Amino acid sequence: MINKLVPSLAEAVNGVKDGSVIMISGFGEAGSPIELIHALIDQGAKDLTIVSNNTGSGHVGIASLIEHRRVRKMICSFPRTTNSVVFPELYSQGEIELELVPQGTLAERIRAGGAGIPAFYTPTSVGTPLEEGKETRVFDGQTYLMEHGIKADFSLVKCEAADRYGNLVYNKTARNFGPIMCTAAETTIVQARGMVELGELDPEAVVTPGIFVQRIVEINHPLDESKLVSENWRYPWN
Amino acid sequence: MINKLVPSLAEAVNGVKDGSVIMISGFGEAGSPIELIHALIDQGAKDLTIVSNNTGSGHVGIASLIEHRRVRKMICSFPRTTNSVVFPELYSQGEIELELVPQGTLAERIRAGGAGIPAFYTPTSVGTPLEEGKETRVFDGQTYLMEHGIKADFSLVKCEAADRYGNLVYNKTARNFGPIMCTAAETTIVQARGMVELGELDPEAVVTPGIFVQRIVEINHPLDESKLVSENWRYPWN
Amino acid sequence: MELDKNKAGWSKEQMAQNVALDIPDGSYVNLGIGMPELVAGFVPEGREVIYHTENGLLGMGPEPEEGKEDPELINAGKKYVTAIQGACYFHHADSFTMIRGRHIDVCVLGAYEVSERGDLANWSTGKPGAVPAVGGAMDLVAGVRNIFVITKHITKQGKPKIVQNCQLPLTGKGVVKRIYTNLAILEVTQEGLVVNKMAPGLGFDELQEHTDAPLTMASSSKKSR
Amino acid sequence: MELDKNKAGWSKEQMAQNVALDIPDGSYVNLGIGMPELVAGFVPEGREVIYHTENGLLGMGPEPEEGKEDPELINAGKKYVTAIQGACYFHHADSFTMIRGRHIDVCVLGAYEVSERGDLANWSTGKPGAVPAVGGAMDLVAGVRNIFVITKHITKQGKPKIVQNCQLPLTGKGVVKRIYTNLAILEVTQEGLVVNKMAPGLGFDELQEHTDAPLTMASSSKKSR
Repeated sequence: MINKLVPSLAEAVNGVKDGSVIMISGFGEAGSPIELIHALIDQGAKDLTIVSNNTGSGHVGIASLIEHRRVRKMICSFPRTTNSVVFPELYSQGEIELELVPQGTLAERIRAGGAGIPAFYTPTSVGTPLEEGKETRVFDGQTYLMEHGIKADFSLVKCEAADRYGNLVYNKTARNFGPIMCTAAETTIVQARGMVELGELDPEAVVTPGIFVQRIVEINHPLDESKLVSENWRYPWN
Repeated sequence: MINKLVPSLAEAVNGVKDGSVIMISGFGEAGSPIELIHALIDQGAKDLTIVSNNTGSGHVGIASLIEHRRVRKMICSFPRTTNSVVFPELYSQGEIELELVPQGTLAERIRAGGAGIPAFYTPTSVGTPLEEGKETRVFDGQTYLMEHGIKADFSLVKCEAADRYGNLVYNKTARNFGPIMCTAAETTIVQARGMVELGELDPEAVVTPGIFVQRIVEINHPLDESKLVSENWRYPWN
Repeated sequence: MELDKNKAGWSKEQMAQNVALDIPDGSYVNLGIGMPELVAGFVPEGREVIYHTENGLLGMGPEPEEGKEDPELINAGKKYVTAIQGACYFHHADSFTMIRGRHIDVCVLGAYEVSERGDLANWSTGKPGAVPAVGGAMDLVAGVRNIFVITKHITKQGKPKIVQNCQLPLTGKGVVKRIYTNLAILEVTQEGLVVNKMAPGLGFDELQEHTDAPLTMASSSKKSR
Repeated sequence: MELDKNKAGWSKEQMAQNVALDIPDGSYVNLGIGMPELVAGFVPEGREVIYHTENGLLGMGPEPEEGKEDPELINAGKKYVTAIQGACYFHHADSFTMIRGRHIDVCVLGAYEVSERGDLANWSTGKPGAVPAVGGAMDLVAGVRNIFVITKHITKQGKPKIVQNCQLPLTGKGVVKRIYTNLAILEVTQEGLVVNKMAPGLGFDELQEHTDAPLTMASSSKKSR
C-alpha cells in the first residue's frame, strides 16, 4: 500500500547529508515550512546549498538554519527583507555565498529542473550586471540569456492538505514556490496542515500530483512565523 | 467592465487571417473545440498553420478544416489515428505539410511560447530521425536537442466552465493541451460548456487564469465528435 | 531660479492619478512596492482593472479590514491583501509565465534613475558591501508590455533622476515607456524624451533645468489640466 | 529443429504477468498501447501501482462498465477508461514534466525491434509514403527511469525482433532496460543481452537461434518456474 505519511518530523528529514542541495518553499513567511526547517536544524546536516526566494527573518526558520552555520550557499532572488538580520551580517563578513537570481528566472530554473530541461533562454536580466558570465544568444533579433535548470536532493514544502498518495493542495498565496519545488527534488518532503482520505481532494483541483511527493508529515497547527519574528523568538527555544 | 463573452461563434472567430497560425486543443476528440473549428471553416481563412496533437477523424472538426483545403501545414505529434482519412490522403499527395513533433516536445514548445522562452533543450528524440537539422548540445555528459517555443495568432480551446474574466476549468482528460494553448496565442478563443458568475469558480481550482483568455462563446451542448465520426457525418451538414 | 523641487508640482496622489488615467479599461496590471501601490486608488469610474501580484494572485484586492489579515494572503511586498471575486491563485512558474510571456499589460515601478533611452535602474544602489536583492524587478521590465515609472523628478539631494545615462546598475535596458514625476509626464521615444504634460505653473525651461537629458515638447501636450 | 515460435513459450497473459512481477509496490507506471495494457491485470496481491496516461491523468483505472463511458475520460490510446480514488488531472506540459523529468518509474512498451544495446524502434515501419506518427513514444523512452519492452520474440514472418542493430528508425538510443518476450526475459547490460529466464521447455541454443544478437545466461537464471 502506498502511504507517504511519516510519523515524525525527525523521520521526515532523515537522510539529509552534509553538502545536500535543498529547496525550501515560501515567499517571506507565507508557505515556509518552518517545522521542517527546525527539524533540519535538529538533524544537523551542514554545508547545505539552500534554494529559496528569501533568506528568512528574525532568528527562526531559514534565518535560524543560517545562523547555525549550516548553509554554505543561498540561491535566491531577495535575500534582504524587513527583519532579515542573520544573512546580511554573515554575507558582509564573507561567510556565506550568494547566487542572486531574478525571481522569475529562479522559478523557471526550478521548473526546468523538475521537467528534465537542462537549460533554456530568457530575456530577463539581459543588459544588467546579472548577465555577467552567462551565454547570450539572439533569437528573432532579440537577445536572451541561457539559464540552467536546478535540481535538489531534497525539497521542503508546506501545503494545506494532502492524501496518502501525496496529492497536495495549498492555501492562497502560500502556494508560491511549493508546486515547482516538489517536482525538482530527488526526495520531496511535505508538511501538511491536514491529511485527508483518498478521493477527498477534487481530482480536478489537485495542485501537486502525488508522483512528486515522497514523504508527508502532518503539522496541524504550524507556527506563525511572522509572530515569532515580531516577538523575537529564537530557535531552538531555550 | 470586463466581459469576454461574445454572442456568437462568428464573432468568436472574427479576424482570423489567411496564413494565421492557430492552435487547437484536444487529444483525439476529447477537448477538441468542434463548434469553433466549424465556425472557422465558415469564416473562410485559408493557408493556415494548425498546431494540434492530431489531424482529426472522419469529415468533421479538424479533418473537415483540412478537407476544405484551409490548412497549409500541420504541426502535430500523431497525424494518423483510427478514422483519420483526410490528412493521410492529402499528405501522400504532397498537398499538405507536416512538422512531426514528439508529444512532450510539442507540449513544452507551446508552454515555452506562452512563457516567453524562445528555446530550450530536451533529451527527447536525440539519436532518432527527428533530431535531423536540430542543434545538439551536451550538458553534464548527456546530449540534448534545442527546441523552439511556438506562438500562435489564435488558439481555439474547449473548456467546461468559464466566468466573464476568462477564468476556466476543464473536464477530466479533455483538459490536455487547452491550458498551455491559452497562454501561447495573441488571441485565445474559448468555447465553454457553461458560463458561471464571478466567484463561482474556486480561486484555488481555476486552471486557466483569465489573463490568458480574450474571447469566450458559450456552447452548452457541444456535438459529440466521436459519434459524428462513427455516423460518417460531414461538415457542412448539407 | 530655485523652486522647492520636492514639494513643487503634483502630489503623490496626483502622480498616481496621472498613471491611473493612462491605464485602459480591462488591463492586467502589476504595481511595484511603494508609490506605485497608490495607483490602485485612482482607477476612474467605469473602468475595471485586474491586479497581478507575482507571488501568485491575479485579482488582488485592497488591504483587509483590521483583524481580517491572513498571513497566507499577501502581495509581493509581503503586505496583507485581499482577493476579489473572480480572483485565482497559481504557483510561481505560472505567475512568471504571465510576466515573461508578455501577458501583463502594464507594470508601474519606482526608480532610482531612468535614462532617455528608457534604461531603468531601480534594484541596486550600487553601494559596496550592501546585500544585493533583485526580486521580480528584472522579470517585470523584461516581460511586461508597458513599463510605467512613477518617481519624484529629482532626489532629496536635488539630483536629477532622469538622465542621459544611468550610473547605477541597470534593471533593464530600453524598457521604460513612460515616466510620471511630480513635475511632468514624459514619453520615452526613439527621438528621446518627449514631454506629454507638465505640472501646473511649471515652465519648460525649469523642467529642462532639473532633467539631465534633452526634452522636447509633444506637439499636443498641455501645460496643465 | 523447428518449433512454432509464435505459439511456443509463454502466452501473452504470462508475458504480462512476468512484467507485472517486476514492478515494485508503489511504482508509477505508464503502459503503452496494446500488449502492454495487459500488465495492469496482473499486479500481484498486496501491491499498489499507479498508472499514468500522458494525456493528463495519474491514477487511471480499468475500462468503464458498458454504458458508463465518458468521451472526456480516455487514455493515450483514446480508449475509455476510469479514474481511481486519489486520481488527478493535469495538462499536457505537466504530464510530460512527469515523463521527461524522470518521475515515472516504469514504462512498458511494444517494439518492432530492440538492439542488444537497448536501442528501440517502435514508432515507424519506415515504409516510404506512410504518414509518420510518433505521439509520446520518444518522450517516454527519453524520460522514464525503466523502459521495459514486451514483445513476441520473432515476427510473424519468423524474423528475430531482438537484433544487433535496429534497421528501422529509432525511437531512442540505449533506452531499453529489460525485454519480456514469449520465449525469455532479457536484461540489457553493458556486456550485451543477458537471459534472466527462459520459457518452460526451451533450450538456450534454441533461444539463441531465434535471436540476432549474442546472449549469455545470467548466473542465477532459472530455466522455468
